[in-house]
Amino acid sequence: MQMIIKNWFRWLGVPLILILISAAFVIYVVNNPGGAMAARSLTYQNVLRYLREHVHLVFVALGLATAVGVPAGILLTRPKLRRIGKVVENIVNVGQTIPSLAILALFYVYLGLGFRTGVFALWLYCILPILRNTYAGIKSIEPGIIEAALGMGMNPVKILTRIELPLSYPVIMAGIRTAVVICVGTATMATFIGAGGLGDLIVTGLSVRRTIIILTGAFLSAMLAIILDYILGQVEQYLTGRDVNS
Amino acid sequence: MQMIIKNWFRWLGVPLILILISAAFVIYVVNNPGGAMAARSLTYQNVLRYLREHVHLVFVALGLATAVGVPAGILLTRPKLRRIGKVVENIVNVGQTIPSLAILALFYVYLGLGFRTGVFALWLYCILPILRNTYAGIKSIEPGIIEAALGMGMNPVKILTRIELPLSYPVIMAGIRTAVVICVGTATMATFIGAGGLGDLIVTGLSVRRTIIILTGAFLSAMLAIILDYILGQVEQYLTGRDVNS
Amino acid sequence: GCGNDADVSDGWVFATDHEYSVRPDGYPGLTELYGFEFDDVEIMDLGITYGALRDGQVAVAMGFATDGRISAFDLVNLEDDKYFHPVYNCSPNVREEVLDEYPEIADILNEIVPLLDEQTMSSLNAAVDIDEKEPDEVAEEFLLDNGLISGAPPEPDKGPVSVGSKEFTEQLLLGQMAIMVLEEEGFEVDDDTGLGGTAIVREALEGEEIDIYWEYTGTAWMAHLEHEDPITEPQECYDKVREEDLENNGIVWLDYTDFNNTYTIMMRQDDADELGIVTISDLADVINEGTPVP
Amino acid sequence: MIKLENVTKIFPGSDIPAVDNLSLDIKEGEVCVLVGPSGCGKTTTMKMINRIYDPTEGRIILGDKDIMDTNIIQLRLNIGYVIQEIGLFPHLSIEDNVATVPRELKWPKEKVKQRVDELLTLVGLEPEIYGKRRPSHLSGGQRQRVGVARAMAADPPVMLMDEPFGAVDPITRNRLQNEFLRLQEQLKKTIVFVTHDIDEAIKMGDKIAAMQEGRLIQYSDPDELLSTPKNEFVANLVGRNRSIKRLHLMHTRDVLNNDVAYVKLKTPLEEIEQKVKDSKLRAVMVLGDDNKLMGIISKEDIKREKGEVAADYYQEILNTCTDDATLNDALSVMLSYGEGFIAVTDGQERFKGIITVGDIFGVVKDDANDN
Amino acid sequence: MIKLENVTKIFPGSDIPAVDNLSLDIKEGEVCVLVGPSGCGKTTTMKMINRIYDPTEGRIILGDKDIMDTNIIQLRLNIGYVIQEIGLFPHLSIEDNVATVPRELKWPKEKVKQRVDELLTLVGLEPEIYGKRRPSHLSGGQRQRVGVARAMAADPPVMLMDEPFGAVDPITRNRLQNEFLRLQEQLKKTIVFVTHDIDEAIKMGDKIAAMQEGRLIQYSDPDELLSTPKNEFVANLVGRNRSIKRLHLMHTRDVLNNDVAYVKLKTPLEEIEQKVKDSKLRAVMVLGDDNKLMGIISKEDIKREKGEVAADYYQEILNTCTDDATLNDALSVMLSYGEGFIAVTDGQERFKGIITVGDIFGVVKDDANDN
Ligand SMILES: Nc1ncnc2c1ncn2[C@@H]1O[C@H](COP(=O)(O)OP(=O)(O)OP(=O)(O)O)[C@@H](O)[C@H]1O
Ligand SMILES: Nc1ncnc2c1ncn2[C@@H]1O[C@H](COP(=O)(O)OP(=O)(O)OP(=O)(O)O)[C@@H](O)[C@H]1O
Ligand SMILES: [Mg+2]
Ligand SMILES: [Mg+2]
Repeated sequence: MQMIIKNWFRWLGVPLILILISAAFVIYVVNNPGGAMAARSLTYQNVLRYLREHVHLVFVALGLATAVGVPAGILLTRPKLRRIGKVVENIVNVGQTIPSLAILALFYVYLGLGFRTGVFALWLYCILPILRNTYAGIKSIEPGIIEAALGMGMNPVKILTRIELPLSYPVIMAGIRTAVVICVGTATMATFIGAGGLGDLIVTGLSVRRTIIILTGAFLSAMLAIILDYILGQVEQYLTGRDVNS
Repeated sequence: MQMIIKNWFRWLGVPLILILISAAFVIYVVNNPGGAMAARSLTYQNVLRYLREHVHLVFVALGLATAVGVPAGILLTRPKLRRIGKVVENIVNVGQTIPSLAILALFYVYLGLGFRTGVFALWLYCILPILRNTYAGIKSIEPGIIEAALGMGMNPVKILTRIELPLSYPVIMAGIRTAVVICVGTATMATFIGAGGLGDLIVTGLSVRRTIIILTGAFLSAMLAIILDYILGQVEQYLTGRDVNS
Repeated sequence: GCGNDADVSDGWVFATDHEYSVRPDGYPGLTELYGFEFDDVEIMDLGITYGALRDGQVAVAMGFATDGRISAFDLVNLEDDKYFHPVYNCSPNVREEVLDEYPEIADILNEIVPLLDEQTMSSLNAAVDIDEKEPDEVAEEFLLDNGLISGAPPEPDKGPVSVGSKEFTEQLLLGQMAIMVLEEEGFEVDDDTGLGGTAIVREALEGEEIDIYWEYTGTAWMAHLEHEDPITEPQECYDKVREEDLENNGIVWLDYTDFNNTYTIMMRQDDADELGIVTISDLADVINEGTPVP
Repeated sequence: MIKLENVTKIFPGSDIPAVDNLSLDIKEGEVCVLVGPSGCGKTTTMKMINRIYDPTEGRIILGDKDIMDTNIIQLRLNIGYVIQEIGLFPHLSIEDNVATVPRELKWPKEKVKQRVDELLTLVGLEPEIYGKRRPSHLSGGQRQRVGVARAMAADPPVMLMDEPFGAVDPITRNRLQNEFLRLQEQLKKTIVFVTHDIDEAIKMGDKIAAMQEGRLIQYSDPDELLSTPKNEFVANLVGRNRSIKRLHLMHTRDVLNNDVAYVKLKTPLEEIEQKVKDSKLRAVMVLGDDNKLMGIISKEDIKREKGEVAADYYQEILNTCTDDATLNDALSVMLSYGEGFIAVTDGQERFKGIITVGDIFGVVKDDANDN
Repeated sequence: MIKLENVTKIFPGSDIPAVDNLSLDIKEGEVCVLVGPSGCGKTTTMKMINRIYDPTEGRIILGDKDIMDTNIIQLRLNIGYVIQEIGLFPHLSIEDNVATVPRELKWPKEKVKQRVDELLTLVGLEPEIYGKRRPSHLSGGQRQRVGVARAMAADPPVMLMDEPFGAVDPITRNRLQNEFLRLQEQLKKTIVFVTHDIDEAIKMGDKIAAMQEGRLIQYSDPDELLSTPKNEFVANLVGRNRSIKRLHLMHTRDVLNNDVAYVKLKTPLEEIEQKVKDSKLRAVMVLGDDNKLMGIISKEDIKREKGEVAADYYQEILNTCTDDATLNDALSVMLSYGEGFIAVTDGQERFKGIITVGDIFGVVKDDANDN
């Protein structure tokens, strides 16, 4: 019984508390904006909309980053596909080094403004930790285990899905969680290209010098990252640690 | 003999070639800026200065991030110190989630504008992948090996330095390399708070609408990241793979 | 914001930068004065509202009136018929002593002023920003076309005078024009264009390092003369600034241009033509009538 | 079935070959045991058969196809592999470890479950207790047994077993060996088996390949290996007491001496006395109904006891064994009781005959001379 | 030296104790061998001694201190540990693996190098060939030997050895065992040793602890364990042929029969004939100078050959062994040659006596009755 309560708390309780704190914060600032200029920005409607846009951006970018980063990391570990993997890695590396502003400036010509470009820039920013960790995680598996799997006639795909990925799971998850946090933070840049999100609040606050607007944006962004990270952490623990107490 | 040449090439040759390419690029754009407006920005003196500032920012921030991220990641793996580690992790998480623009805005009050604030913001951005990977890397070591080390009477510090860190080295390095690349990219933001760096070129290029200036900044930043990443990759291979061909 | 890729948003969507979106002298005040509401507001970096408007992501956008992209992207500025925005008309500033020594300078420079309406200035900016021509080329071409210079200036026999400018495109163009017309009249001119930001150039003028540069009425009123309330009527602003600056600082404001480099509300030319919108009031009416975006 | 032709393996960065020009022919349904000192190339040989390593030279034929021409996955699916390092998947439960290949082959769920339970039971791990555990929660020997079960799961026609019972105690090992032989009798798999236990090699192998520094020194059946080791190295490998080892290979039923005096419970004294006198053992066996062995009557018993029929005189006999025991067991029993003979019965305690030390000596000697 | 008092270990999440109320007293300088079925708690017992696991109940005394009161690092530094899973550090070379503890203890560089070379040689791995390799480039048995060398490196007074020779071939194992016993003779370490090989247990152990399901069933010296197993379980554990196993424990020198006829090379025929006639063997030994065993003369030889002195008649004798051989070896030689006796010599081939099958039977039987 206690177990159930504890589990319930770990799965739902903590995120719920964080959400309540965020909600309380929002209610407070909306009712006490401390000035007309801030009040115009800080309406429930605006805040919710920015939050929704932010989450949308983050989810799509992160999904795509995982969808590309994990396979690319895997490619890097295959001796034969190493070359392709290297190319992908270098592209990702270069992509990552180009400041998001420059990316926006250079790519909006092709991708248009708004959501799509925002996702693209974020995607470039999230992909590296995922790719790198996938590679490192798979590489650090004990060779005896892989040999056993080979000997059992598992084909490379099976070895990957049944053995390598589950075993390197904690490292890959560390990459994804890092990516989530970076992504939530960087998504605030999306405001510059009209992709919305909590960045709208932060940059508006900066340009009219109203700290409370900045704070609201920064706080909600931080909370969002913490909650997403927490949930991923729980999922990770659940999947790896079911009955392992080591 | 061939070996030596090959090694020499891998260690010095590749970075040298990349540096030469960058130099050639710089010489080309300085001599062919394509107009007076670009020419004003793209002088040897300016470019070198931005580059120097950029490297300076990146090195200091990265050094500090490693100095904090690795120990914090280690703390997380100690059952007894887990609580402290969690606190550090959460601080880092939160730090990371605050958009760099907001950090700059909020902290320049205390740290003043310029280099120091720039380093602080970058530091917050680089620390997470390092911390996360240190934790995940150490956690994925086979327990039998640790038990052998315990049985040999190694104290926890020795086990850490002789066994755990060397064994989780590839994963930790993946974190540091991710951090380097993120750091070089994000350092372009430092221009907004007058900390200089290649971001000056990019933002100037954006504001006078001269793609060549943006490109120069972005290209050099990318090259810098690739070179640093390459060197770290070589160091990693050298230290882990001396005679392992697996 | 809420992203439907690069699709054309439905309804009357307005693109604005962050600052304009909340300032009382920005979007909130504008809609209040003109008495209408947009269906939605998209916040983005100032530099890209033009593109968003061109690409049909929004129906209306704010920007700066003389930006090169307005002409290049086939946009049109709506007339601020209720004088909501502060005014930033441009005028050559000359130090009083210089004008005392060479009074002809006033006429020479005033020759340029009437040629510069918003449409023209925007095209000139576009030639530099979009077509990547050099400011001096563009300026020379423009003056040649308008017959203000011959293309072969005489040997200088007067001067030297020094012309400065701020560092953005429009200022560089205006600076070059000033230099060229003066040279045409036999002045020896020092080119100090691209000096720096507003404060730096103004200081240079007050410190007698330069003799001439182009300044905006609104900027002088707020920044140099340190007034708090903006003035939204061009003539009134010009008159007040000219009077005060001459009296206090010995700086002479020559004629002012028709172009007003202030916030502007823009639409695509086609849309405006189709709906017959010329002024912001027209826009307000159209929206209030519930007319859909073409 | 498996044919190695002049196979050589040189690891990169090493100049000494790990396997050196090895040729080996293993027939279908045969168990070939590789023995040899640590590092002589046994594991390497195995790993070349399922292409974990590729030979530097030479070729390997499986069935009638060069393994290089076979689809590598198909090849490996047909070969069960018990890896020396055990190599259980640490993230999977014991059940899931064993079920890996059957699931790979998309067996129906029910069948997989049944097979897993059957195999775990076979290797002596109760599915209810151990099935859900992770490998890290098992003892070393338990892990090894899971490894064996896993390799056998899909009933592959060929098995490579690299020291499959090395970490298992003698009782369990013996049980596993017997189970294994019983299954092998039915299934007739082709098996390559590595062991360091010569007794195990002798027990399990149809053929034994003795290797030294990558080379094949002797390839023969167990008895030949023991009786006529090719050289000093092989002799040492099988040990100084190889004659006693050979006794493991022979069963009491094969050397039974039926020419032995016996009486029934009702046999009268005179007849007993006569028979004892004539007997080489100076004793007679006493049999009950259905030839059940009841005891023995020696000269001394006749003197000491009083009575009329055999039932009054016989003493319990302790030095007995069954007719499927090995001569080694028989000799051991003789030694324990300090008797020069042993009485042999069948499974139902029916008397079959006796074996004397002399018989054992004779057999071992004859056998040695035969070869 | 090591004293376990009612130690129980229950792993979290399990209800059956892995070690159950175990008490064990190991004297200083003694080798205590733990035997028992896979999963009976041997490894767990060991790991409690060096505090890798803490007991659920009970206490463990090392020297005269409760191990819970000893500094854990100090405790472990004093205990060499050969882990069952071997657990070499994969990132370190073989040399560095072995050198770990000496370096820990800050031995001078020269001494470390010397010690590493010495140990690698001891376990049969040439330092030049294997020293610089990584563990993944060794065979299973080679790895295990590195594990043993590593545990011995700093010469700890106490050693825990969990199946240290399990993956090693018999020749190497025998060498290692002998080396080990030689060292142990000098160094008198206190050792807890796990093995599945009963022969090894008998050979190495001063005491053997037989365990079952976490409980201690019998704790006695090897001979007792073989001769009087406490119950069926132990009897099974040591095997049906335990009498033959006991022969491993006895040496020929202990049962020598000196009462045997011999002649010198120059002995004349008549004397020989007389002695052969009197001898139970119907044969006499022929000795040369310094009692060197030259051969044997049997009744048949006298009939077949012609001559005057023993030198003309004697035949080479093959069934010999040295006086430090075990009875098991002696019996095996007898079996090989089908002879009922064996001639025993010392290291210099000097005749010491003979042993007959009867002698062996006698000893084993007496011994069994003694206990
Ligand atoms: N970490 C653990 N968690 C739970 N149970 C365990 C753990 N380690 C061992 N056990 C169980 O405890 C019992 C004793 O294990 P132990 O490793 O001591 O056996 P052992 O005698 O060394 O066997 P082997 O000869 O197979 O190595 C076994 O039944 C095993 O399954
Ligand atoms: N990956 C490798 N790289 C280099 N040398 C290797 C490698 N694997 C094994 N060797 C060497 O090849 C030789 C044969 O090794 P192998 O593993 O086949 O021995 P083995 O007969 O199985 O021995 P064991 O009984 O100890 O398991 C050994 O000398 C070993 O050191
Ligand atoms: Mg091997
Ligand atoms: Mg064990």
